[in-house]
Amino acid sequence: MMPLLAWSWVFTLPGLLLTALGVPSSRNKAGYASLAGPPLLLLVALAALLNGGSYAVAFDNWLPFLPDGAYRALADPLSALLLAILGFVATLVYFYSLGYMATDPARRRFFVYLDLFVAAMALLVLAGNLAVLLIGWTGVGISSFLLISFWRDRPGTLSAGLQALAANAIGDGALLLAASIVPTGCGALVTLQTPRCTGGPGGAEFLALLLFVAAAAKSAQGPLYFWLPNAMAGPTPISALIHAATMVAAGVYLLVRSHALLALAPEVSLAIAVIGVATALGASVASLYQTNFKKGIAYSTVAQLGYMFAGVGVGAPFAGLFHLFTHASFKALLFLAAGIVIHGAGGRESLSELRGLGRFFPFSRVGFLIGSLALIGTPLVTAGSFSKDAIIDAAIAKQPIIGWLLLAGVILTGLYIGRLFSIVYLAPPVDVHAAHHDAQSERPMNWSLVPLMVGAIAFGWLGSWLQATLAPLLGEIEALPPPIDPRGLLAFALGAVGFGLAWWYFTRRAEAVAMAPGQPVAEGEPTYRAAGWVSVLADAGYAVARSLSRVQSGGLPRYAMGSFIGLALILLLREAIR
Amino acid sequence: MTPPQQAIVVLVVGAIVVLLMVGVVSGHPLRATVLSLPFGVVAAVVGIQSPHPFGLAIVGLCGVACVGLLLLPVLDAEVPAHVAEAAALLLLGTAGAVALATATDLLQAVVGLETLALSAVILVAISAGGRPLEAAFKYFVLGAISLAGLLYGLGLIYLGTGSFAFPSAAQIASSPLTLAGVVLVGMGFAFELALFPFHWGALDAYTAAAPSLAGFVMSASKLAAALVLGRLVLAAGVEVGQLLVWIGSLTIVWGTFGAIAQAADLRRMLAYSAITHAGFIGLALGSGANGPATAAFYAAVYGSMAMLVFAALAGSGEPELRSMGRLRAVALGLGLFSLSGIPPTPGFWAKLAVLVVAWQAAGPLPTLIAVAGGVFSVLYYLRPLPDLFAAVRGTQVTPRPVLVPGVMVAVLAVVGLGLFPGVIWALAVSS
Amino acid sequence: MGPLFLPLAVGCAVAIASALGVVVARRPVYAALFLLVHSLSLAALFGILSVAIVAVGQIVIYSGAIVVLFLFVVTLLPSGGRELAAGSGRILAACVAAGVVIVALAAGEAAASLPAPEPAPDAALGVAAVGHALFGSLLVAFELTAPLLLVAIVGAVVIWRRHEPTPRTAAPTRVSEPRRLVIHR
Amino acid sequence: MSSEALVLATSAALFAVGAAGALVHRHPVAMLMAIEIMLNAANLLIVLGARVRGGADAEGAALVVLVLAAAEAVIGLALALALFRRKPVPDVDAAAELRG
Repeated sequence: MMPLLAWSWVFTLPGLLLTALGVPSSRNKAGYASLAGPPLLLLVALAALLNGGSYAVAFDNWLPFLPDGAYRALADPLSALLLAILGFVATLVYFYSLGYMATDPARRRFFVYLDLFVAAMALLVLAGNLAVLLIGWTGVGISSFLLISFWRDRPGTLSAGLQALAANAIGDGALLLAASIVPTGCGALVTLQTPRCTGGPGGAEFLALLLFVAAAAKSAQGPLYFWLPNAMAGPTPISALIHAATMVAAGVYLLVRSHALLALAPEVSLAIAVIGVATALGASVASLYQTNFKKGIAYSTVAQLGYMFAGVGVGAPFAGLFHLFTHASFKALLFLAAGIVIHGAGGRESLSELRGLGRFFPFSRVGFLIGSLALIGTPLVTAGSFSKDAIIDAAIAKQPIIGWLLLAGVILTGLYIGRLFSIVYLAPPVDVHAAHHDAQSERPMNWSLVPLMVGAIAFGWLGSWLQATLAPLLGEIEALPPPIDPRGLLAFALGAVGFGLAWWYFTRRAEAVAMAPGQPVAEGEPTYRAAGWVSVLADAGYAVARSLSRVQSGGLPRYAMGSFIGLALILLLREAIR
Repeated sequence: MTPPQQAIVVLVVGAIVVLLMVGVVSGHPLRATVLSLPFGVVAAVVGIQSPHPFGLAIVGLCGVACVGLLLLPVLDAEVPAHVAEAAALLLLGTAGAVALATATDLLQAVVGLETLALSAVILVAISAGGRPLEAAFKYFVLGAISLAGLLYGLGLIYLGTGSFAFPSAAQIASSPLTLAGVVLVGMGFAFELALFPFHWGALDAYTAAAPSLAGFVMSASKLAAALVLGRLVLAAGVEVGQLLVWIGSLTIVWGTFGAIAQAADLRRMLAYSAITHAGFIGLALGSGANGPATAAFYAAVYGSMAMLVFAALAGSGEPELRSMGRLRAVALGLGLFSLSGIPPTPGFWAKLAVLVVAWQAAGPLPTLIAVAGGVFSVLYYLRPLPDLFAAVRGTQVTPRPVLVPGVMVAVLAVVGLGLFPGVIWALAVSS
Repeated sequence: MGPLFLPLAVGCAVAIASALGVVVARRPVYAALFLLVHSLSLAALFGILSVAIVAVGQIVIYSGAIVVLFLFVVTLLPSGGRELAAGSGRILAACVAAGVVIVALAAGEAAASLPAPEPAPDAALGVAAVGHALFGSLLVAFELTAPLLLVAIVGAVVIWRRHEPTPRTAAPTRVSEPRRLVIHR
Repeated sequence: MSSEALVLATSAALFAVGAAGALVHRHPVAMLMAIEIMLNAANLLIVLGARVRGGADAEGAALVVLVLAAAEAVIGLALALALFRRKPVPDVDAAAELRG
């Protein structure tokens, strides 16, 4: 089954072509052709995961000018797990989108972009060497840009898309550099840590640093987080699939895949852990101040990715991966549940307008509650506890300060998710008939929540089985903490306290939207202005560009002067180099 | 007669035939294409047997010319009367470019360069309106100035070495005259490549030319200049190479910032991006022993990408992105993807090849500049995409069947190069 | 200080003076005349340097054809040879450019030790030798001048007809009816 | 100062004067004349090379350069006439629509 998995990135391409050519020609059947792709991917991935083994595809001399110019694809349990997650969430998002995008005229183009994304993500996961990884890496960035600025006519979506593109560009640049500086013959990901491949200039540290920058850009960590909250400009299914479950996890996957290289570069690993913790805490606090429902959840994604980075940084790649696995299900659940309420409220996303509307959507309410409990990490019942405890235990064992900070972070998690839950689902509604039910389009959306709920509850128990299958790949893995252990309970207690505090605060103060006083309540159109330092940098760049293009004044004498001065300077310069 | 010279003869004969048939052809663009296309194809077939780098040059140049000829029927409305001259100029320009690219001595290179430059100026001036004429005049005057510098350098080289062959490193070391001459000649070719201090005229010319001819003007000059500069650098040794590395890096910075500033004007952005790609070629030229081969590979790939973008843009006056037909929108999208260097398009492989060579020979700073320039090109290239793809479903546009062959040839070239770049690399490498 | 140094010096002086004349001329017609003088002085220099055929070429091809062409075009342009005064900014820019170019060129050439010209036998630079060169080592360049001139000719025609204000096939001018001679009012 | 050095200096001077002329003149044809002076300077240098090296191929090259200058002049004047025919006073600065 592994050889089939090695080519599984082509599964969605036929759907893409058919939908692009408009095969189901009738308007309301648009996109049905591409529904087959993700489930096929899920089945093949599960089958491959079950019977194990691994299979490598290699076409040598495909790119003779690169240090490692072969086309290498590698299908092993790690990539099978990632593909299973991708297939699982993508299948549900496709089914969900049939309802969410029912009234959207450009639904066909939406499914074409989705197919492109799933194909690129699958190629990224299956990549055997840096060249193929770059294809998937950039393809995913492009499809995310196209999907974020999908509603082109809404103000701010193009700038939000360009921000995502810019951040991805930084990551691509780092990978581009890595692919071109490795010594000849060793671009393959699995051999990056061999002494021959780390012999290049800067050695293992520089290579690890490049991979970290690429991962940080893709998973919105550290200073490169600015694009993810603004990526909420895209439709909600996109936020669930791309900006919660799969694409943002690509960074963590890259670090897990090259954990042996990170082991050779302790300072870079420490930097990963520190930035992971800082991002986790910073994003949690930032989420408290969001007046937009989806942006609140987006900051939660940034925070949870911080936990995963911290896990990988302290040297527990399996803990990070396991949290990635469980996070994919319950975060997608939170986004899709939120999508139902937003869809019901006619696309309005500001918390003050959505106050209390969640009551009228029972499926969404139950889903959001389960997702929140999983996010906090209620033991036994939800998957979140298993993976979060694994990270916290590993962190405390290896880097105590980071471990305890992560533990403290859980209270912030409880606070922000409690705030979102109580404002939208518990507070008295602003005006009762603001939400309208469209049963026909709501049915696929509601039923696509159920598998995610099951996942959010049950996936935790798969921990030990996963550990067994991935052991050969991830080297020595410390045993997972038992489901009930004192530190796990302490973490849950903190989370529950935070949740309860928010519950009490927001259900009683009807008009309050944010914990801090003085927060502007009503927010009309969601603005997607970039965060502080980014907009300063962007404006500076544009200013330089404009002044430079003014030099091109159109006058012929000025051009001739430029040519003569250039000619003379270069002639004089040659004296220096002789 | 060597294969390159045979190719030149075929092209010139083709031009003469088209000019003689001007009575029959003018006013009927399709006839001009049908009459001139076989000559381009035969020239490519004849030229492919020449030794390695020349073969790539001739096939690349004739390919670009053929797509240019295929786009003739959509040259804007009131030019059909001069379509015979346009076809003849395309063939003569290609002949000049082949002469420049495969020149064994500098004098032949100068005459070839002059033929290419003059036909490029006229092809820019041939399209409607005042702006192309103004751009053509500026491009011509600056070209004349750089030609004077080139000839002055030629004189210095002859004084220093006594012959018009490409001066060797020993000859340069022996007499400062030769070094000054080589630098001046290099800068003359740099104008044709549109590197930084000499890109002024080229920028306006690329902006104002008619879309169906702009592709040829941009890519033919780059490919030919890359080849001849490559041989100059290989003969002259490291110093000139180091000079080119810094000029190339500066060009990348200038082109990238310039392109970012062009929020509204797609054609101006494409012109600035051509300057950026010239910077990449310049950087590759200066990077060590297999630098020139990488530069030739990059220039050939750039030719295919530019032709694809302009084949898609051809035929529409002001390119209103929202009103393009489905085939042309997808072709333009593929072209923009490739120009911005998104894998698996050929543009990405070419950029990666330059990075590999630059890292080994040109040192860290130029490589970082190249990475930044290459990666942030995504910002200005992909900006029109949401508009472009949103429009595909929108308005119904009168389809232009006559465009299909030109666009399809370019699409096949880009897709083919994307999947099998090794083919072109093999042609370029053993120079 | 070869025997021909004096005529060479005079020739160079006239060439540079006439070049400066072209630059400072207030009206393009004067500039064209200075260019003619410049071209002829160069022809003299070529003669002194015993490169006879190029001297003849310079007189016939350059002075005869190209400079006369310039004169024609100057008079064809509507302004009839008037030119806008160059601002002081432009003059300053020109001087700076000239200075920089001179310094750059001198830097390379001053250090050069020109090899003493071996006593060139007349045959070396004679017409026969040029013939052998043109059809021997320079054959390809010589042949390539043909497509170059073809491009120039076709280009000049195309540019002119392409941007002609009133297409030659404009409607024929209306013949007005004959005016009756009015003797008295 | 040998006569060859004098001619070398003259050609450099002519090149610089031509450059200055190209920047000073606002009349397009005068600007083209200045560029012709630069081409003549290069031609003088090639002829000097022929004299010093005793090579007839440089002489042939000088003739070829004459042809180049002719072609340049033809296209330059055609463009200048076409561009400035309609304008009352031809001014190179006016031709600056393409900018930015």
